[in-house]
Amino acid sequence: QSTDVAIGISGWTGFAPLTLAKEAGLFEKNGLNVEIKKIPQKDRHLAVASGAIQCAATTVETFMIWNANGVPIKQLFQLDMSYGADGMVVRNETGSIADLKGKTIAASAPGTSPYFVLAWMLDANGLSLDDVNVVNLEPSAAAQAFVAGQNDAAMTYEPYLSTVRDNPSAGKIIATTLDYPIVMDTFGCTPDFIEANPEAVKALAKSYYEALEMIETDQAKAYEIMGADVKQSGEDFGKSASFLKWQDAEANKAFMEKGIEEFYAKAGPLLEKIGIIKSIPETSTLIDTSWMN
Amino acid sequence: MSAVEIKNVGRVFPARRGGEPTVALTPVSLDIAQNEFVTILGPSGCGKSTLLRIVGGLDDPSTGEVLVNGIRVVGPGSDRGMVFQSYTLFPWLTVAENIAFGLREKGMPKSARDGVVQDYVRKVGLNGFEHHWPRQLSGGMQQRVAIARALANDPAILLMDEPFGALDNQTRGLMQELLLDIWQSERKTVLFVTHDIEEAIFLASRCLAMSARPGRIKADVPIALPYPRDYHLKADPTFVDLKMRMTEEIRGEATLVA
Amino acid sequence: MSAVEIKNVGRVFPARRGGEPTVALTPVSLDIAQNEFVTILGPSGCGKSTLLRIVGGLDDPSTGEVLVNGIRVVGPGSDRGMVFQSYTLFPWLTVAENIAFGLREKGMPKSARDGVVQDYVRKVGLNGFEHHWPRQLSGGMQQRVAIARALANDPAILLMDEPFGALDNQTRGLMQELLLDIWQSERKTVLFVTHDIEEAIFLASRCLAMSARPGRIKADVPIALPYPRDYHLKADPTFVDLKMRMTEEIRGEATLVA
Amino acid sequence: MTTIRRGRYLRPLQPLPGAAKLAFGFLFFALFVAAWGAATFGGFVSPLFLASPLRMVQEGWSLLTEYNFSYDIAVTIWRVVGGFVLAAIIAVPLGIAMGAWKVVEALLEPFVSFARYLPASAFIPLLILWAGIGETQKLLVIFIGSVFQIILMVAFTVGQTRRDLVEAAYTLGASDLGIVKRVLIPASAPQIAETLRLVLGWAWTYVIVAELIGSSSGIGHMIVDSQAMLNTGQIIFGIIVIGIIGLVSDFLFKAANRRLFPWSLA
Amino acid sequence: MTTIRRGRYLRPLQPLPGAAKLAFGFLFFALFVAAWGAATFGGFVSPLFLASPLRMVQEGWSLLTEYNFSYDIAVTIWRVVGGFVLAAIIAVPLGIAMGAWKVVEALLEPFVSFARYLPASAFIPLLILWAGIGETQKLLVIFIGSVFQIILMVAFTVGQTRRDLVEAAYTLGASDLGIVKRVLIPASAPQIAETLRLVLGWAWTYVIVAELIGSSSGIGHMIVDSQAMLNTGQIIFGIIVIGIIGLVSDFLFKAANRRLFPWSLA
Ligand SMILES: Nc1ncnc2c1ncn2[C@@H]1O[C@H](COP(=O)(O)OP(=O)(O)OP(=O)(O)O)[C@@H](O)[C@H]1O
Ligand SMILES: Nc1ncnc2c1ncn2[C@@H]1O[C@H](COP(=O)(O)OP(=O)(O)OP(=O)(O)O)[C@@H](O)[C@H]1O
Ligand SMILES: [Mg+2]
Ligand SMILES: [Mg+2]
Repeated sequence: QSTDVAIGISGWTGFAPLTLAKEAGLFEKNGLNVEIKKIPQKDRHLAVASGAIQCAATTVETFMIWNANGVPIKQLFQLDMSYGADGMVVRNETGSIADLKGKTIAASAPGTSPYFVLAWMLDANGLSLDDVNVVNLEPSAAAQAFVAGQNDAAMTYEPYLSTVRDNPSAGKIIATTLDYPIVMDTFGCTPDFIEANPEAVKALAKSYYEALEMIETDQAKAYEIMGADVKQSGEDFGKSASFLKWQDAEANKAFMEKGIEEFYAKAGPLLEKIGIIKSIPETSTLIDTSWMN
Repeated sequence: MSAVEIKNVGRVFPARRGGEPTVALTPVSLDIAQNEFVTILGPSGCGKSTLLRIVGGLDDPSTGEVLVNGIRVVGPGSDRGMVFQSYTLFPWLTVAENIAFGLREKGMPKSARDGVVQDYVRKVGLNGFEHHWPRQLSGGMQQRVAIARALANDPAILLMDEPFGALDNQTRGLMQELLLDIWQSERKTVLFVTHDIEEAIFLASRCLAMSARPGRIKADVPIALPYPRDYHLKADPTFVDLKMRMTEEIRGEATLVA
Repeated sequence: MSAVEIKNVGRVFPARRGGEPTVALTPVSLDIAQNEFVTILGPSGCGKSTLLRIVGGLDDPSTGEVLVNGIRVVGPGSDRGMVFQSYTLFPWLTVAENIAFGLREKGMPKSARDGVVQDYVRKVGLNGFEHHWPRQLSGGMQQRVAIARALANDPAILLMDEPFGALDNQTRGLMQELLLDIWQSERKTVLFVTHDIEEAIFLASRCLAMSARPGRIKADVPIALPYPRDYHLKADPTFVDLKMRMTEEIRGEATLVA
Repeated sequence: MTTIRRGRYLRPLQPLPGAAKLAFGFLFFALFVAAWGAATFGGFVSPLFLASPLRMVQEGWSLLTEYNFSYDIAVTIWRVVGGFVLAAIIAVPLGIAMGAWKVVEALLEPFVSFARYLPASAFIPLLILWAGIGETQKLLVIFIGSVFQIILMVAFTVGQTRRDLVEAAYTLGASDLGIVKRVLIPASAPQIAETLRLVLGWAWTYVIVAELIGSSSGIGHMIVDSQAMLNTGQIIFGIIVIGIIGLVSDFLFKAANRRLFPWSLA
Repeated sequence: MTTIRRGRYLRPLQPLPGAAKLAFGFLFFALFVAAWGAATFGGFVSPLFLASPLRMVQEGWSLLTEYNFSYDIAVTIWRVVGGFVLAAIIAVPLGIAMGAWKVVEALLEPFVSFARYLPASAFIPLLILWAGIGETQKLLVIFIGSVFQIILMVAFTVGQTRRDLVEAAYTLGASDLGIVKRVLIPASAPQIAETLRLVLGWAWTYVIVAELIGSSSGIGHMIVDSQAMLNTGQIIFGIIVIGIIGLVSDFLFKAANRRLFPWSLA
């Protein structure tokens, strides 16, 4: 019989293979009865804690935050890397990020990826969050408000980043994850679930890689399916997808062995500094790659 | 045995924040015989309602006690029916249901209730109005239902606190005659509070006048006029004399500023 | 010249959804002389208030017209003071401010108002209560202020719609005497509606009885009793006779079910 | 009542004939839509900020026909009604008990008075923790937003029952429980129904909050979605739909109350 | 009124002595905190889901002393009061005009009745577009949430002015404008103040919604911040602070009304 799994994601393009795996029947084929729930990133850990979902996709540093704040969850495999899909938009007269001192920047709530990216970018430019006024707005609202002339800057991601790209008079994209390759997503489940369902964990990974395969072999149909989920045409979806890379099994292995540790070495202290976490957890407690064996 | 024995009953309302306690009633004693129709006259605020409420069991005396047919009053009960000045029909019940209220509380089955209700509907002349709601009735009609409702319980005593006070003069006259009719046929003991001297004399077999606040009984006048009475009596010289006498009793008590 | 000429004045209220139009008043004609004290008796709903409101300009007649001192009434005005049964003092104004209300509307300066107010406060016997709010007054006191307020405007005519209807009998008696005192000293024309036959006769120089709905005037009785009058008059045989006569006039009109 | 000649309708409180009333009411709606149209079609406001009335209708139509918006409407209605019924089931008996017995009132009143000011929306993070992200959480938002209000208002109503009716019932031989069951409750029933109507009106505003934050269906969710696409036409359509639903539910409740309590008509 | 012997306080409507009332009120709060404490300290509820009372107090203390939470409180209060005053300034005169002149009422009433059901929270996406995420937007949320309610309730109050007072004023020679200024307005003033008090109570719940979305300060913003750290202690503290503010504002308003309108005391 099949195992029930509830997965929390958002409409982010990088997570779309999960949708594809569900819509194309890959999960089902692998003995999983998956329910996909769209939950804003700032609420997703609450849903995990409440038991409403067992697995979630989110950015790598978010897993650290959740664990540090009492929601145990372990990353199983990497989903994607953002190549320019996340970024900061500013008014045309802003020369550099350092010029944002004292300005108002819209970003999603603390504990979310845009907030983290903002902190990172500011940090890299000699500013801190205290030097600017951060207003919490979800990435979509942040982009739209920015285009409408509100705020001095905004943190957002695709497809909303393109809204700014298409309105050059409103502002410009000053930095993306091409400049700061710090946004990558992984997929994780609660330790309880992993322990109780080792087969299901394998099946989840298997389904994901099958979905990636399908994107390779039948891209048009795959984009069609994934686009429909976010009310986009296959073509538009393709555009959004061009700003990121889905990570295959091999890339994942490399990342889990080395890349993630390097990333946490930098992200951990930053998160601690900005007060999102109170202590930095061991990386080993944040991942579980036992399914690979 | 007296129907009602009021023994040294007084009432003091405790002081409200920073005020003085209100002496509503200085201790009064009073015996009311079976089947008497006693009316109580007195200026506003002299404690008439307080006395009636104590007899009805709705208020506790500060001193003294009330015996009804020899039994001490400790609370309200269906042996003492009350009719109030304000219209107290239950607005969500029809005329018939209002009259049946007490019987229902007693647990009388519906079939038995219907007979009693029909009987009293007829006695107060409201045939055809059984299924009307109170709001569809005039003030006079409502008070007639209230009287029927109190009587349906077959109480030993009827306590009436200015029941016709809110009615216009003509309706009032008609209600007085109706009430006397019922009293004569049902033979109840009645304690009836009113401001209206004419009414007090017209109805009473015995008329009490209370003094101004705090009240005590300052006159106790038997009204020897023969029953049945009708409105012509009000022009009778004996009646007019009695009225002047009671007017003088009361008048000293009421002051313009009261 | 008559103080008030009521010429063929009738009133029909238009039908409400699906109902019949209400004939509140069949056309009546009536002349009231200067300084007359006219009381109007009649069963409930016969159109007494309607007639008074039309004279006051608060309602429009469906037919006919009203002339006051020869001038056609087209709306309310300070030449016709009104006193209502409900307590209509402005609760946010003190006694003095209530009495001064009409003067202020006229634009009289404060200093001039104060004198008039003081005068009427004294006339209605409320010295010392000038700065009380209405809620601090008894019903009788409130109606005295209402009378003072109407008189302060120095109207030619005083229209009173059951002004003592909500007062208790004793207070009522005292108010009647007060009103007669004022009437005699101020010499106003008064149109006074009441349900109380005794009151109607006691006050009036002329007493009208209206028939049941729709109203018309069915008796017009001059009351030749001498002024000044006091409460002893009510025991006078002439008074008692008049009262019996008016009672008979009215009684046929009131029915228990009305 | 007052019927006075001259410059009639400039007089304060002077009632208007029914037909004129209707006409004026329509007039203002027409003016409003005209002003909106002028602002948008005339190009005074960028379509980015404000969709034209026509655009709004088109968007609404496509929502209904293509995006299965009627399902969202149904979900929203179910949430409001569900949470509200839950609140009423708990609150009405409690309110009656508080109104009837002052001991219960003394115990609960201060707490409920305080709890009434706790904003339901602020509970959303806690509710997600406690109840997950399913329907329970949304129902609970409505529940928290309504329950304390209903308790207080019902308790007040019951406590205000005419004392003379209660005393009359006592003199007719009613027992204490009889008083509660056969006097306090029926006497308060129309006012309780009125309270429920009022609170239901507020519940429509709470549901949107619950749906703006963490949900995948419902009118509020549609509005958030539209925001992402900068589709002001859809947002306005959604807002208007809620307005209409509120109006309709209010009307139905009023009609039901009139039917249920014919004796209390003015 | 009714003073009846035997089993006194089990009797319906039987009032309690003041001291007992107070004691019972405290008792329930104490019981509530005790139950909360037992659940959390006893380990029946994970601290993740629900902070203990002690923890809540500690968190609150650190918010106040370290995180300058009093500034957030001040911001929230300013927003509510600002938006509310704005709404009152527009709504009270309009409501009075509607209540006084039926022409104005016929024109506006249907529109306002409808607008009242538009949930203020659903406007947030539009308001962010129109007014950004600054103070204006937050004030507007409060404004939209309050203005229609105030208009309708004020209009109703003014329209309900005792007709006999109006007629009395006419017979005393008052002009039409005099009636409005010196009868309708003063007669309605206490009820208008009461309306404002009620609506202010609701405004506290709207402000949190406005602050949950698009803000950088305020109690609602603090709650969003705490969510990341799963700090239920802070969230609960924030909710309780709002409750207390609501209670205090209500109390102040009541006291002010009593002072302003001594003549209307029962
Ligand atoms: N519950 C109460 N608390 C305090 N004082 C009261 C209470 N009930 C009545 N009183 C006072 O007791 C006095 C007597 O009141 P009561 O109602 O018995 O007078 P009454 O003779 O019936 O007057 P009325 O003719 O106006 O009905 C009054 O001064 C009244 O203010
Ligand atoms: N505004 C109105 N619309 C419709 N009918 C009315 C209106 N005002 C009064 N009536 C009706 O007109 C009739 C006469 O009313 P009016 O108030 O003049 O009687 P009344 O003699 O003053 O009665 P009461 O003694 O009860 O005061 C009544 O049947 C009443 O119902
Ligand atoms: Mg009394
Ligand atoms: Mg009348």
